[in-house]
Amino acid sequence: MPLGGIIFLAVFIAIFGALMLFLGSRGGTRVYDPVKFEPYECGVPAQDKKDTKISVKFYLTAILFIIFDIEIIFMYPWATTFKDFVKSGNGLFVLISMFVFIAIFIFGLFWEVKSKALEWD
Amino acid sequence: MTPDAILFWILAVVTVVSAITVVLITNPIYSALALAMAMIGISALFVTLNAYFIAGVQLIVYAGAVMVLFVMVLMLFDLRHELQAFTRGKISGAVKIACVGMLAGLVVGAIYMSSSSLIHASAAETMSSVDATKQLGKLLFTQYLFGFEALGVLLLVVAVGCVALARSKGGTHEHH
Amino acid sequence: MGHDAFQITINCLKLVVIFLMMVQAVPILVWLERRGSGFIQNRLGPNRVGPLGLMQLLADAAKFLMKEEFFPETGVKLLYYAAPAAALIPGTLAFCAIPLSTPVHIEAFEWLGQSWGPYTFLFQGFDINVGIVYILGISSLAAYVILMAGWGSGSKYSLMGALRASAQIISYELALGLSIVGVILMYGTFNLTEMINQQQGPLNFQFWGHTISSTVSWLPNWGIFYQPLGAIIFFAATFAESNRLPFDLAEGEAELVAGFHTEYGGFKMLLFFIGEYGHMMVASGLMVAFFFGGWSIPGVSFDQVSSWASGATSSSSLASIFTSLIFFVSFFVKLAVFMWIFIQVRWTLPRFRYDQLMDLGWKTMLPWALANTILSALFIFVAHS
Amino acid sequence: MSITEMITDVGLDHYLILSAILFVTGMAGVLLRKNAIVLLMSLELMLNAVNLTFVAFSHYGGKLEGQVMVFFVMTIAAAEASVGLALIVSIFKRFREVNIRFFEHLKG
Repeated sequence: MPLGGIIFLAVFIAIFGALMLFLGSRGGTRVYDPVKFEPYECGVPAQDKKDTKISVKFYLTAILFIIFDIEIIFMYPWATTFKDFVKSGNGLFVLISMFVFIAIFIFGLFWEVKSKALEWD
Repeated sequence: MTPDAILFWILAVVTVVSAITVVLITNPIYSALALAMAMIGISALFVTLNAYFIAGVQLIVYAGAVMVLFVMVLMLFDLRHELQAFTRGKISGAVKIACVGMLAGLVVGAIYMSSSSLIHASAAETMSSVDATKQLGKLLFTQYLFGFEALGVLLLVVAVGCVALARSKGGTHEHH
Repeated sequence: MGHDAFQITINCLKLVVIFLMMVQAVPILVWLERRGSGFIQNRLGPNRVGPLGLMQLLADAAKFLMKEEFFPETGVKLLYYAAPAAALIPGTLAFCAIPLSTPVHIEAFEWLGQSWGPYTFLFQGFDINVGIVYILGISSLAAYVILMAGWGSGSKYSLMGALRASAQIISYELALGLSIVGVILMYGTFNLTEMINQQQGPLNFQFWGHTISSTVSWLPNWGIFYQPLGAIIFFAATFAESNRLPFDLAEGEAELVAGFHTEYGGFKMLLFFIGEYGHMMVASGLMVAFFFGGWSIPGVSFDQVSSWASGATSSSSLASIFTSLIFFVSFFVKLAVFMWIFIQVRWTLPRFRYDQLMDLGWKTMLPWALANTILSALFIFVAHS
Repeated sequence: MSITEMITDVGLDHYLILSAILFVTGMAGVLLRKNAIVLLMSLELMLNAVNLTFVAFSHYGGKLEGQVMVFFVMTIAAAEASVGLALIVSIFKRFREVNIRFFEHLKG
């Protein structure tokens, strides 16, 4: 089972990264300057504005991504078994049922494009 | 103690701790990250049950897609700390916790009572994972074909609905 | 399980070695990138420190070590430090699932007064039956590192860069995932080792009950000949996945300073840097495994190499190791070619605008990947029935 | 069954109890939290707990139907999450808040 190896490697890399961070934090001179610890604003004093504007496009992209991602995942088991289905003579049935699914997918994509949900500017 | 048992206990502890963190921590961003950790833990638990394909799908769909959406929305909202994270009222809160505790006791009790009648298959019976993935595909395209196509339609409807919701100006009474 | 101490130790050691190999490859790649970009832009690049400027890498490491520790006061400490520490995990875990060479067979031997049974060690981190799904799943976790860094820095450039980067990564993941469907259709498996085994030998395939062998027998049986469109879409999508030019909108310096790592410096910055190169290596490795025959050498079969190796060495264990190393060199050369293409493209194409980038992902590559899927399915249906 | 056996022999019961704990945790989150996004997250946790049960039964029963069901549940869960978040973002745009007490304003 590769799971043990995966967990081992993940923990190892996390420790390695923490060690690198520790090493990096040891070196270097330390000169205190309050301006240094402000977030980068190209040298201009930071204007503290707390009202973040919600940009619809980011989360709409993420939502549409989830939906299409699942449709693509549904194609994976079909893709692995399609050759076996064709060899056993059921190919046409599976091909058509998948094409119905892909047609729904294409319709959805087409609708998103038409309704300008996929416009970024 | 077999390696499988050690892995199970590690993963179980990680998953349960992350799940409890989701509920108890007041900053919703940490909640979302803890939930992502719980999803990864559950995915690893699927691997211990030899459901490799489902584990991968869990990683892609839940840990990869759904939780990224949550984290993105939370970061857009910029809710650093909630003033009131939990429901008001000590008595109603206590009643709710008691209900949850009773449900937990009920479920665990039921599992404990019926554990003798639950299936105890030996490891030899389970098929190899290569076959399992192909079998899964075959099952999906023969017996469960209707459900599969219906889900395609459902996803289309959800996509349309989400776009419509995102377009709405956020009010019910304004007329344009 | 059937594992004993020796086997577990070797497997863990192997994982660490692959990880260190990835980390060590980065300075060399950085040097190659700098010298290469100098060559492309008709200038010299780093050439002062050591021969050909090769010592520049060590000088850079020393410089990174001397940087002042820094934490922006508006940041979130936990996320700010967790992000670079976790930056290497997705790339490395994905790379370990790619087979690098043929398995090594070790015969039974005596050591420390004990007999150690015959072993087979895979020349890869771990063999996973659903390799592709695993790699896609692990690399989709990379978005967290970026979001954590962007949020933890507490700077608006960081946050904007992180949101852009994650929106871009997830948009191109669709085209990436869909271009792989054609590959899976063709090989009928998720397992990368099986895919590479199917690509051995000269070009031949079945069409309508006839086996069509190529008239040019030197042409290898590589996936690129079956899935040219899929290969192009896949490779283009991996550029966006690893945030490289022409898709490095996340750190478009004219508008977002440095993107999600604006507030990072020193070793923290270096870890993100290594992570980016790690993603490039995963992309190149997958490209080689899917479309360019993995570790195979065109025109030379496995038996030829292994018989030559057993003639040249005394024991069969040594011969097996020797064979694996030869095929590993073949894999590495192919990997290097794709890494060079990454560098070449960076200095050839201009950066896209954000809306052009998203349009390309959603309205061009996604439909083409769908068309590729449909065509592949029709082809397989016609060819095998 | 002694304590050591309970720790070393991991079987179906262990997975079921683990998933029960996860389900109950998610339910506590739904009942106790006021942030609508955290409510949704707790709901996802409950669905995942059910998925774990499906896979555990599928493994120990030697049948694959459980995994097909997990596939379906995941799809439904993702659909629910995306619609739920779209709703929450709409509400946030109106009230600048995602606390569930604002849902009371939704009537008429």
